[in-house]
Amino acid sequence: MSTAIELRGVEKTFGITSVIRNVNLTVAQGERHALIGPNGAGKSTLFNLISGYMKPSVGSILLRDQVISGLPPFQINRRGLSRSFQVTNVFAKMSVWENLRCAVLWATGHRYAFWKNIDNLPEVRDRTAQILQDINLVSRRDVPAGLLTYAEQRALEIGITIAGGADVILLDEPTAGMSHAETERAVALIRRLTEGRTLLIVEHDMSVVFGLADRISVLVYGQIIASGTPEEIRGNPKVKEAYLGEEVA
Amino acid sequence: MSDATAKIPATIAPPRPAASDRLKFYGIWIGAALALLVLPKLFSSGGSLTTFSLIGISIIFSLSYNILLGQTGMLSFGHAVYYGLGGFLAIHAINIIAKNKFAIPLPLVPLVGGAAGLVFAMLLGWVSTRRSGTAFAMISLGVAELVASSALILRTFFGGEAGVSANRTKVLRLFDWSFGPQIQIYYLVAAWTLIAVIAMYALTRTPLGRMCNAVRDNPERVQFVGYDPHIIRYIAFCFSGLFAGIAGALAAINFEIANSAYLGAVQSGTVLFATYIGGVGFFIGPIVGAIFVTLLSLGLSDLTQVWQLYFGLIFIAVVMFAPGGITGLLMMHRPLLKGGTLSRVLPSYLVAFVPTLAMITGLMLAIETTVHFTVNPGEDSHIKAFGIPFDAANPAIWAVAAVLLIGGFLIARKTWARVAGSWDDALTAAREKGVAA
Amino acid sequence: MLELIVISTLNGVLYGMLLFLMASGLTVIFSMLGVLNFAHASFYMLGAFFGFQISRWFGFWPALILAPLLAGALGAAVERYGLRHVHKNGHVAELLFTFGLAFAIEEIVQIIWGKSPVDFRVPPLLDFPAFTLFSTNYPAFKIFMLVVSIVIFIGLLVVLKRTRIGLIVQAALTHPHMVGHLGHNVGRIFMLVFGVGTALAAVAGVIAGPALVTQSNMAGLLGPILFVVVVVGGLGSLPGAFIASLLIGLVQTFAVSMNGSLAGAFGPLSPDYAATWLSDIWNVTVAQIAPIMPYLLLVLILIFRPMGLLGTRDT
Amino acid sequence: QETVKIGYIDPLSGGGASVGEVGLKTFQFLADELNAKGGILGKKVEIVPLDNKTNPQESLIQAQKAIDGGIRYITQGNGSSVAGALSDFVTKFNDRNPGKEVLYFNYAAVDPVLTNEKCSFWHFRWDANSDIKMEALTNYIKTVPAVKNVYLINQDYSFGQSVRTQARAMLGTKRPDVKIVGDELHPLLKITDFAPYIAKIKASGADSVITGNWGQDFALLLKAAADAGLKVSWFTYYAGGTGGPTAIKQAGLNHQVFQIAEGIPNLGHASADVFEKALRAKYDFSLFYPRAVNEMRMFAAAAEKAKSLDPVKVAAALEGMEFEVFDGGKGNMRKDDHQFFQPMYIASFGERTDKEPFDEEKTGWGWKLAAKIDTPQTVLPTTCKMERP
Amino acid sequence: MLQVQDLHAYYGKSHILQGVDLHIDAGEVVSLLGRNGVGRSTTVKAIMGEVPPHGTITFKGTNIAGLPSFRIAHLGLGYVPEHRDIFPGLTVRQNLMLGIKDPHHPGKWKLDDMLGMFPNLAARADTAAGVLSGGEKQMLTICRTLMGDPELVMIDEPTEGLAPIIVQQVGDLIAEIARRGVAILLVEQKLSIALRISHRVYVMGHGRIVFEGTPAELKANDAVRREWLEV
Ligand SMILES: Nc1ncnc2c1ncn2[C@@H]1O[C@H](COP(=O)(O)OP(=O)(O)OP(=O)(O)O)[C@@H](O)[C@H]1O
Ligand SMILES: Nc1ncnc2c1ncn2[C@@H]1O[C@H](COP(=O)(O)OP(=O)(O)OP(=O)(O)O)[C@@H](O)[C@H]1O
Ligand SMILES: CC(C)C[C@H](N)C(=O)O
Ligand SMILES: [Mg+2]
Ligand SMILES: [Mg+2]
Repeated sequence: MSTAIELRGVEKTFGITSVIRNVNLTVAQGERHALIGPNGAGKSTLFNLISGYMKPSVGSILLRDQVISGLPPFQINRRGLSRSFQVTNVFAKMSVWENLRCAVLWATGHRYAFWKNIDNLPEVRDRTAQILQDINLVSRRDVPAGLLTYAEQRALEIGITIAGGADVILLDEPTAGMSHAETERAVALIRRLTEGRTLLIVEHDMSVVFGLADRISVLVYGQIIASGTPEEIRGNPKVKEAYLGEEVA
Repeated sequence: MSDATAKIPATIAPPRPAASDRLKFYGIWIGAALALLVLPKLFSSGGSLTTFSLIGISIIFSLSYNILLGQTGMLSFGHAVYYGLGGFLAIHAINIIAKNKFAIPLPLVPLVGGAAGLVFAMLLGWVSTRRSGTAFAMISLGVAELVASSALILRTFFGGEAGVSANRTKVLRLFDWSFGPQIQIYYLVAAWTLIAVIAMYALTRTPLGRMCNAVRDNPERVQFVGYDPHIIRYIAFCFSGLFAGIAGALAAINFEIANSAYLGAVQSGTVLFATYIGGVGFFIGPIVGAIFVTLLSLGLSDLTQVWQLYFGLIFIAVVMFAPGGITGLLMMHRPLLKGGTLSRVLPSYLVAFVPTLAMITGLMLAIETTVHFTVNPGEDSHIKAFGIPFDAANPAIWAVAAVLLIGGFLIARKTWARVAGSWDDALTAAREKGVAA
Repeated sequence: MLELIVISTLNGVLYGMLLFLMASGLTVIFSMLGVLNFAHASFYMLGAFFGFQISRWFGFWPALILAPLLAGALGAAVERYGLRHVHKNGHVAELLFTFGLAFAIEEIVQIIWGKSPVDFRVPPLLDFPAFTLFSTNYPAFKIFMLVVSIVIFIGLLVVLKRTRIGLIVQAALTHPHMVGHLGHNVGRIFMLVFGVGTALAAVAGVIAGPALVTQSNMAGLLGPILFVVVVVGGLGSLPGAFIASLLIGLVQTFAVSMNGSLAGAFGPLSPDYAATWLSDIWNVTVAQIAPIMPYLLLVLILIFRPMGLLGTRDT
Repeated sequence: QETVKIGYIDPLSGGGASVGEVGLKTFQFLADELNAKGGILGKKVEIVPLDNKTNPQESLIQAQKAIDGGIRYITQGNGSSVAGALSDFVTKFNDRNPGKEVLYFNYAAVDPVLTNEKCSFWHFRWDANSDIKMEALTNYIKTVPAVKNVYLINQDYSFGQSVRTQARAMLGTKRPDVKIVGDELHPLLKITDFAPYIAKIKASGADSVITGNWGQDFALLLKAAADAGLKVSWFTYYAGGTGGPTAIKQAGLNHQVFQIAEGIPNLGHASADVFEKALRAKYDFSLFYPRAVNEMRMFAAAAEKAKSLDPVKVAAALEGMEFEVFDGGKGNMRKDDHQFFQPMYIASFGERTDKEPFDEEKTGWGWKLAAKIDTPQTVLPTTCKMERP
Repeated sequence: MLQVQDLHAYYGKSHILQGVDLHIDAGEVVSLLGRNGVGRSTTVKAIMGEVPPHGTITFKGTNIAGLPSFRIAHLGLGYVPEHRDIFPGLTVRQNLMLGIKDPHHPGKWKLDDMLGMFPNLAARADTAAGVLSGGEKQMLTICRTLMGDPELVMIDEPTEGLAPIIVQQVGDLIAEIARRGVAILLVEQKLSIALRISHRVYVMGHGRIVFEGTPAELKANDAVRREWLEV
């Protein structure tokens, strides 16, 4: 089984503080991999490194065996890796529909086209509609993203991330701030949308993590202290005291 | 939840414009074309023709500017550079064509200007569009000052303070149109305006146009849907340069002269004004703004000696009370119109209008009288302001002014509060009728 | 030669300090409030005219105090009743507001004081040559100007260090509500800052008025160069502005004092190019391009060091 | 009853405003004078102010507006840059709109090309062009041996450049011994502090400066000179302009600043003195534009002669017209290039004797005649090939 | 000490709060529960005056409805907003500094014991707050508000996006705050903590209070939990 993402001895330091310390991690094609760890462990930073938002200080990152570390985000995205943000990061003034459509455009190969009428692009239209429906925002289609409720914005965030049809998806705390029902819906959504794709997800909600992940890696102080199946992780004492604490979901 | 493979119902996507809407849409353009055709029949004096031509030019220029400001969120202090260079190349083109008897008719000269604008935008834009926000604004300011000052140094090309002039009638004639008379120039400008406006409108409806908006809203996120914000800004910049160049060329044709003022800060400031005042949020905003500002700058100085003061006050007022620009103000009424509840606000408008007018009159009276005594003392005190004659020496004037000003202000305050109230009601009513705001 | 260098250095420093005097207020307004205040030069002009009028009545020294207070109060009022309501509509709106203001102020000044320069004299107390160098006099007044700008520089530094105002304003730019929730009166602070900024501009006016001209177009002449100073210095950095002022002052003065041109360097251009744009470039002297220098500096800085000389935040 | 409208196109805002306003008031005063005598052909004269912000393009807009308002005569002076554009515009307009001709009276823009290469039948100039003035100045300098090292400082536009080139050329032939120790061009109406330029002049060791600077560019130049204590003699075109005299007094340059012009107060010409008194009684400035007086009076005369206000006829009447000028003596409007020739006066500014009744800007100092050049000596050849309708 | 009666609030025209009544006594810990979008955040915003309130809100006897929020804050009412409005440009230390209302009489919470309580923050004291991790930001906001020495803090979703272990820490912190005699209005999603630390709970639905009682009562009352909390 081929690897989707591979991190080789990746380190990241800001000034003197080193945030990621020699991380080696492989995510197999098609697996759902959860990344957990206490706040400040470096999960988002890791995402920033993989998605090209930051460059690693040391080490290299491979996407399907090609080195991507050092590439700008948009090129990494064009190679089929898409990420969501922990702090909602959408196009606030544009409608939900516009938001999703922008996410679809490049993938459908329209790039910087200034000679095509955007409303006469059936594939764009259908694909956007599809996503819109998937994330259950049909009723809010024409509402500016900025006016959505927090939960709705999170859903849109996921929508934008998957809209491009990338087959490697990074989700940073997708369900944060959602209620149980919403969380469950979101999980179902994520499960379905990432069918046959590779998923790397950061979550603090254990029900989500254990419900969704095939494998789990635990990041503490910038180091992977454990990696394995949900069962192994749940049983792992190191993980317990470093992260889960007593009350395990 | 639907299954990914399932056929998605068409109702999800926003409805395609119905045939009637399309008809309406094309109707607008055709209507505009006709209007442009008959306009000179209604106002045929040389002056009004010049005015129309200037408005047309300014419309193209402002719209080109809004590609930056409104669509892509780039604040430029140096847009006149591309307008000016377009103008200069057009002038030189005319001279060259005339000299060598090239078979190029005048109506094609704007293309030269456009090309110039485009090329220089491509050259100067690459670096500055790397950055956005204030940095971009300041770079544009610097570049503008550089080009403007260099214009005074590279005298053979820019003709120094005096500029370069040409004679448009000396180029090849199309079916004996000499393009001497203003009317012919008017039609030339009108035609180009229509073309440019349509082109720029179309641009907003393309993938690029949409991504421009995306970059305006959140350049960071754009990177993560596969686009390079720099490239998007750059292309937008080039387009705005292109159209600015066309506008500049038309101006050059109209005046048959291009001088360093074309490239200057004033020119850049004016287009920023016009665009914003019109309303950057709407495509027609800059058009409205262009008309408004052009008329203002042409007309005001005839009406009063201290036009600059009114100019300033008007802008302050618009910026303060019409954040969305004039167009924004008008568009606010759309839901009411749709909901048919407009009638509810109009009366309160009328009520508010009277004291407001009184206040303004008072202010103007005070200003004009002061001006009479400070600026031209000893002149005949029977002065005319805004076409209304009155005797500035008459002490009563002051009393009247004071009463109008203060009284008007106090009452206006109240009445406008009323307007706000009835406005809300009207809006709710409209909403209840199911009109989306 | 030496004479020219020494004198130019002195002139450069003096000019630079004058620039800083004018720019200090803008540093406060532009780099703290982020308001692109194009009316700043107008407040500088108001300062000059107030100064002129007041010194007519009470003499120069009272004017030096009263005029800035007056202008500052005016500035505060502008913030309170104008800018504040525009603020929420973003920088462009603020910018245009100040544009309009600049127009209005210029015309009002013309209505009151006319278009010709008014006769604003250096106070007799300082109307003597401070020292003479290579038979060139240095008026005491210019030295006084130098001292004032240095005093203002230090004063501002201290105030900004000691108080949290800087922090509060910076925080309020991104999260005004939150700053309010923490119990800070954002409105009053903004008003204060703007008032101080305009007052500083007015101080510059009162001092530059007699040194240069006091005329209704003096604002326009100053124009965007103040922004160059602030941006080159680096947003939010007072020392930056100080150094930038000196730099620009020196660069411009020295440029003026040089006659070098390509023609001078490589001999005259062959006559068959005489009528081409090449000859313009060939024959233009450094002195002639002096006015461009600051903008060249601006563009280069922004490209290669976007946060400015001593700036901390990215422009 | 209808009036004779004259469009006054000059800066009324921005950098040139102060100069433009003085001009406007002078013309309005002259209009009143004519109207007091019953106007022109019984019609009242009206001056219509049109603000061009010293900008050629804006001037054309204003001209267009004026013509639209039925104006057939426009006058302008501030800036040869503008003048070139206007003359061009009027010429084109007239041959495109036969029957609607417009005349352009130029009272101060002195770039020689306007009456040489670029001359136009529709353009008349009452001010001596800069070559004439330079001819006179250099002739005078010839008589002043003290002048050895000359520094040229001028505004960087057509007028300034023509002053500079002519100065070089004419000094070269008339005073080969004189060294040109400096030759400066600076931006037009943009400099706020001339200290660096003064430093340069000082360093150059010049004993005299020749400058065509006008408006604030002269006042500030002298102010800076005063501050730095620069003591040289100045040969100028426009030292009398607003702010000039004050600065000269401050610099303490007693009779060291010379100005070439077609007239000054203190010439003791009776009619002129009366006029001067009347003007000063009404406004707070003195007569800076005797040429404007000549322009308006000659316009009236030409119209009377042509018994018509039709610009073409008036133009014809003006061509070659002889006229008794404001400060006395004959002047004539040369037919071949529409350049007016008149007696010119070189005067120095400083302390007055009882022969100089008028002072300037309340400085107590006034103009004193240094040399008079009679009309014939002012005549220079022209390259103009006039195209007549 | 805080009395809210018949509180209404609107966003534009949409009527979000439709008559909220609640009260909190000194030193009390009260939780405000409810589904997403029922208006819990709006309630606290309205109390702070960030959303214009209609109705009466009295705090320590003074009517604060319509007062500017800095006045309200000075009366001793602290607010920790939902989405971690830290000042990204400023350092952690500066953020905390701004929490202090007037530097002359600082309150019972000292900068050092704050940093002591949260080693992560201590380590980052002089880095720009913008780069903090989600969790760190959350802690910073709470600490910053405490620096102002409030008598009542309203905390909106403090545990959102926190690791379970940190969630416990925050729970403890809140308990600690309460122990120091500060009253707390807690807007929470996670029932577990809410029920663990609060004396009373309110449940909101459709812009109104639909249940008031002790945690025990809520646990007992399945109907409410099912209908309004979908647990
Ligand atoms: N640009 C930066 N400069 C300095 N420190 C940084 C920077 N970015 C992140 N850090 C630090 O690195 C650590 C990891 O941050 P990160 O956002 O990756 O945490 P996280 O694992 O995502 O935590 P959470 O689950 O709360 O989001 C934090 O302590 C943060 O303060
Ligand atoms: N700025 C806004 N403009 C318009 N409507 C808003 C705005 N903010 C919130 N709303 C609406 O007000 C309602 C209540 O919002 P609020 O934030 O109070 O919900 P909540 O109870 O805090 O839920 P949560 O915080 O879990 O999303 C929501 O339906 C939301 O759509
Ligand atoms: C008004 C005059 C000083 C104008 C100047 N003589 C010129 O020709 O430009
Ligand atoms: Mg994170
Ligand atoms: Mg909430």
